[in-house]
Amino acid sequence: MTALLEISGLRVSYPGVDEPVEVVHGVDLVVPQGRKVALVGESGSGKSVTARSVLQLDPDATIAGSIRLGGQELVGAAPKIVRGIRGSGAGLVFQDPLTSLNPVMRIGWQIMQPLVIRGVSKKEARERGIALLDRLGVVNAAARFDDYPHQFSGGMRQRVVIAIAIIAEPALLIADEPTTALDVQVQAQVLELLHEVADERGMGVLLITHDLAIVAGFADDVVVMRHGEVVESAPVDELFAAPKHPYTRGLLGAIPRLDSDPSVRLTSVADYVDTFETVDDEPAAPAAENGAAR
Amino acid sequence: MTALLPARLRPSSSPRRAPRRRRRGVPVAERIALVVVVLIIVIAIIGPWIAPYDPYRVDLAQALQPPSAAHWFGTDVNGRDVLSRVLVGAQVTLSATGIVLLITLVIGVIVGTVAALGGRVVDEVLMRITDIGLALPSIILALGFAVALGPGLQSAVVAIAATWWPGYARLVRSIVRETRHAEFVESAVALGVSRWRLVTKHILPNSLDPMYVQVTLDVAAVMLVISGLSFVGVGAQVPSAEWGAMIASAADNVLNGWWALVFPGLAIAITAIAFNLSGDWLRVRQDPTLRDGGAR
Amino acid sequence: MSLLAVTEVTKRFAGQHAPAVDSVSFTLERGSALGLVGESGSGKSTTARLVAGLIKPDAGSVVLDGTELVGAPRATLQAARRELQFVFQDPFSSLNPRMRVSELVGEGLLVHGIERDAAKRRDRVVETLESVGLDSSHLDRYPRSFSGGQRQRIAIARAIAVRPRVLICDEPVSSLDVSVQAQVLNLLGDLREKLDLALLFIAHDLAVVRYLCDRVAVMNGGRIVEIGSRDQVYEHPQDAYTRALLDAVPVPDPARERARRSALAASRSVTAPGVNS
Amino acid sequence: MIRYLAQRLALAVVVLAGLLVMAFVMVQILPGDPARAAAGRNATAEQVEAARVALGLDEPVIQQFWRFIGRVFQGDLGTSVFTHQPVLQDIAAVLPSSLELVAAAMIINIVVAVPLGVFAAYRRGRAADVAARLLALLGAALPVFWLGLLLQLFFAGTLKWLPLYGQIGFGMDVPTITGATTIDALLSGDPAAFGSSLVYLILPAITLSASFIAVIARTVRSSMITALDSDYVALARATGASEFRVVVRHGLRNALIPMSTILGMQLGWMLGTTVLVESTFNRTGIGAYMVTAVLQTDIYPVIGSIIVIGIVFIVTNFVVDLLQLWINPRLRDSAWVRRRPAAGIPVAAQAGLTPAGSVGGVR
Repeated sequence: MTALLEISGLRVSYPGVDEPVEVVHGVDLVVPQGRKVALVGESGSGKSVTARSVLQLDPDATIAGSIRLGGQELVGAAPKIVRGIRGSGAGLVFQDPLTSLNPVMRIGWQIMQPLVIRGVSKKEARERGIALLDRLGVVNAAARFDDYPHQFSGGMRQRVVIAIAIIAEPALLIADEPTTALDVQVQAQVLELLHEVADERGMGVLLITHDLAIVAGFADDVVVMRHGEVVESAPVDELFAAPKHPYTRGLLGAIPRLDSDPSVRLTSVADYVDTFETVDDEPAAPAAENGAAR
Repeated sequence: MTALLPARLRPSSSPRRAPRRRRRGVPVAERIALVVVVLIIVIAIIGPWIAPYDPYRVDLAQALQPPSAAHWFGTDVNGRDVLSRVLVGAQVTLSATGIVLLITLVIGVIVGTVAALGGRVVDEVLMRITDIGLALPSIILALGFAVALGPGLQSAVVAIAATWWPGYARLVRSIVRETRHAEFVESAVALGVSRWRLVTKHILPNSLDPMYVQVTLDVAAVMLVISGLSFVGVGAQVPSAEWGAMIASAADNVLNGWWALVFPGLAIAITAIAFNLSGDWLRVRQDPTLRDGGAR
Repeated sequence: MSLLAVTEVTKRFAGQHAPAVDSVSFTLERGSALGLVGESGSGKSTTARLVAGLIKPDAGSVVLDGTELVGAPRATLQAARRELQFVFQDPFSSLNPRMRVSELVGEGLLVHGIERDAAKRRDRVVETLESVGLDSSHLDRYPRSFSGGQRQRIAIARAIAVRPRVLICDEPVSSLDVSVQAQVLNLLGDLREKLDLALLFIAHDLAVVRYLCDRVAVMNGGRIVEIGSRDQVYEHPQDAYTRALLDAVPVPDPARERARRSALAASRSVTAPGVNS
Repeated sequence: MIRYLAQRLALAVVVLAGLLVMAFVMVQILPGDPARAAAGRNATAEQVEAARVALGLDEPVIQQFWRFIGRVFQGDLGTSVFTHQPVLQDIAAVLPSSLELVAAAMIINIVVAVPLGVFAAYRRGRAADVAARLLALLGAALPVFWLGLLLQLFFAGTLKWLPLYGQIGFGMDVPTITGATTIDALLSGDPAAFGSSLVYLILPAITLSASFIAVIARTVRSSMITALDSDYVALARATGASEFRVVVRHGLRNALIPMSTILGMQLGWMLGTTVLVESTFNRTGIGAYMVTAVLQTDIYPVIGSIIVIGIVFIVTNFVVDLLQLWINPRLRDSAWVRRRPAAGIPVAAQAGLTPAGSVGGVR
């Protein structure tokens, strides 16, 4: 198994008030060819920042360390190289299908775009777009190809977003909370679809999520992040059967599940590790002062 | 306690660009602007006492003197000291502006609140009235009022106030409507809070902040209309030291008495810039996404 | 007699074809917890607001402890609000940003004339804060200096300060992180027991409802499609929609999920591609 | 789509009706006696009375109002006491010159403001952004007429590059065909006159556009920033689209929606601001015509001008509403329009804090 994506010692920082603030502190992560890796963490864990730094989409971010995609080093690479891998090296699916489509552009145009900018003829791009949309379960794909995003439901929009992400046949798909905004039934459909499409095309998947339950059915490997660091990474069965890190144990114990005894009290992460609830707008010092979560 | 960090990592966990220009406290330009605003208000109050000459005394022998030690801003075509007139004019221009904004604010808040909290019919009627007010530039409507009331600063003030309030009513209405549907207001209703307490304690305090900003920003806009009306001869009349009227009387001598034109205009421009910058600063400060810690 | 009886409540919003809530009926017993689950747009939040009197229903009746609330005079409704309190989904927008914690939590005591004396009111506020895991050091702070979990505790304190008998919670944990969510769920369970509270708990997460509630109502398209005890609904769902919903819920257990996927794939190969919505 | 159109049309009609009511009320509250004014200074009491009956002033107010409306729809806006011409005829003679000025200013406005706004958004916090902010600040603060005079002082007085004021060079004359000097010069096939009239148009047009540029630049900047920060732009980038494609096809296309609304309103406001600019530059036009009329207490030209400018405003904004249909596909979906909470309010007013005051120029 060769590594498709190899992140090592990744540090990401943003310009702060006085000095840059580091939000990802040396993350190591590997996505092998054709495998599905879940990057799990709560808000503020840096999981999204880590995933996005692969495509270097945030011009404000300062990235250090190493990100190799298919052997190609991306940190410090020329903008042209980075742009070259966007779409065809790695595709991206966002959390909110309502905001990730351009409201004034026809969805067909948006699906074709990755191909058209790579020199594929419009006719062929259109055919491939319709075929892909059809494959993704959009009924009457040819007729709906020229619709606008607001004419689609949330679940359908997310399929369109997936089509945009994979039409240029990337080797890696980065899915950033792809189902968080969806209802549970649609979530199941979309996850299943991602699963199938990834297997068909032999794509590696990096799934970013806060939901350990969907990880169980989707991922081969799991990486758990907290406060910008990786606390544990293991194959999925191992992680769920015998979580090593107390934080992971805390997370697992905090999830209400359909197959557990409801009279057993949920545990909380705080029962396992020292926590303070991060306070928005007031990190460091005030958070300590507020540290009253129990 | 300013921190960009958590804001970009918040719920969607998609890093958004945080506004770049954020520093501790008040930025330099805005700090200067606040000082200038205070200075201008002080001048508007004590102007007549610090003016070196009688701003209205005509002395044709002294006409169109360039700036000098005796007359820092020179003299106008009637030999009046421009500096004295600018100082006294501050009072004329700013008090007229203040009166317009006060009337506007009162009408706007009342109409806007009634429209937002009253029934659908009330809302519809009031808003259609404001539509008409907004469909025409103030200065055009003000000309209409001026022809009805006769030229003069008072009629200019009445005219502008009469045409300016719809914008405020619109603003108040939209903010109050938004606040009314905020979850904390619903929460107060669910708690059993009385209607009066709901409006005075929950809705209005959370609605009026943008109004202060708007008033600050509008000082410049209203001042420009007043001086514009005076400039074309519809507002303040001849001997008045209103800044726009001063520019009007200097306009015929653009080429041989620039100072009589430049200084009152600078007074308008500086006042407008200072108020606008202060307003911008207020706006940034009250924007909840930008607001820093610290209870008020 | 039930503490709260909702009968045939219907609400259609202007400009919409179908009613948002369509003849919904249920009862809530003293000290019990009823979960109202459904997907977005199922009408569950509207139902909660109708029961709380925040929206007026087009038809139907809501009887709280023998008193009809629909069409009741203001004073009756006002009195009922002391018994029936509400916790909102988003603790970032449901607390007035200009009020201190002491005012927020004490407001109910003030407006219902329960504790007119300021010092005594303050004591009650502190007592309530302590019951939700906060303390008197938080009294003079504004909501913005608290985290999401803490704010939701404040919102709960605000609601229970007047000692209501019914607490309506509209998705109270859906905007919180998993670890904080567990704490708030446990807090609600504890309070229910301690204060003999009846809970009407609205959620989209079936597992959360299962953890907290002893009875469950499943909503779809404005109607209750199935209602019953926890075991009944979760173990032996009668309605097809309920079953589909339950099937879609992921479980944090890799082996089970794999089994479910292969079962799904088997059934998929027989029938046409899934629902398109 | 039908719903949207009906909504916008209804709004336009309501505003027009309100405008007419207001104009009528203004005539009613005017001091002095229109009958006496019509009869002339030295008229006898009988003559005044006759004029009153002739003007219908003895009838009830409601009846007078309907007569007023009827006259307006027949194009009768009254007669100017001073020019002794029907007001509509006067306005028809001067309006094209104003429109010519407004068109020139609008071109400058768009050509300068749009690129500036785009650059300011793209290079946030850097030179282009600072320039845009500075321009916005000055645009909102410099009195239009003062700016005009300063430009005269500098470009005509000191540098002597451009003429001080007027419509066309001394000694040149073009026949009045449309009333807009540049077009008349072009129509009469006189290139020298055309060049001269263009040169005379430069300073007034710059002056008129100054305060409007700032607003458009700011609008474009803020909607571009919203677009550039959005997920769909991130997604476009993530598919490997070039920066140009991202900025222009994704960003600018979305920025057009608020921009077109504000440009539409600005056209009306610019026509209003000609009051100040035409006075400063001694040009003919509806602004100058109004000022003269006000100073002579000549009622009907003022009211007539208000009606005409109001109609221009209403028509422009309706056209912009139609244009929005093309730019914003969501408006073609009646369900979406219905769901949109405040469909009756111009997008500009919904966009931010500032209501119409942010449109620029002198309100």
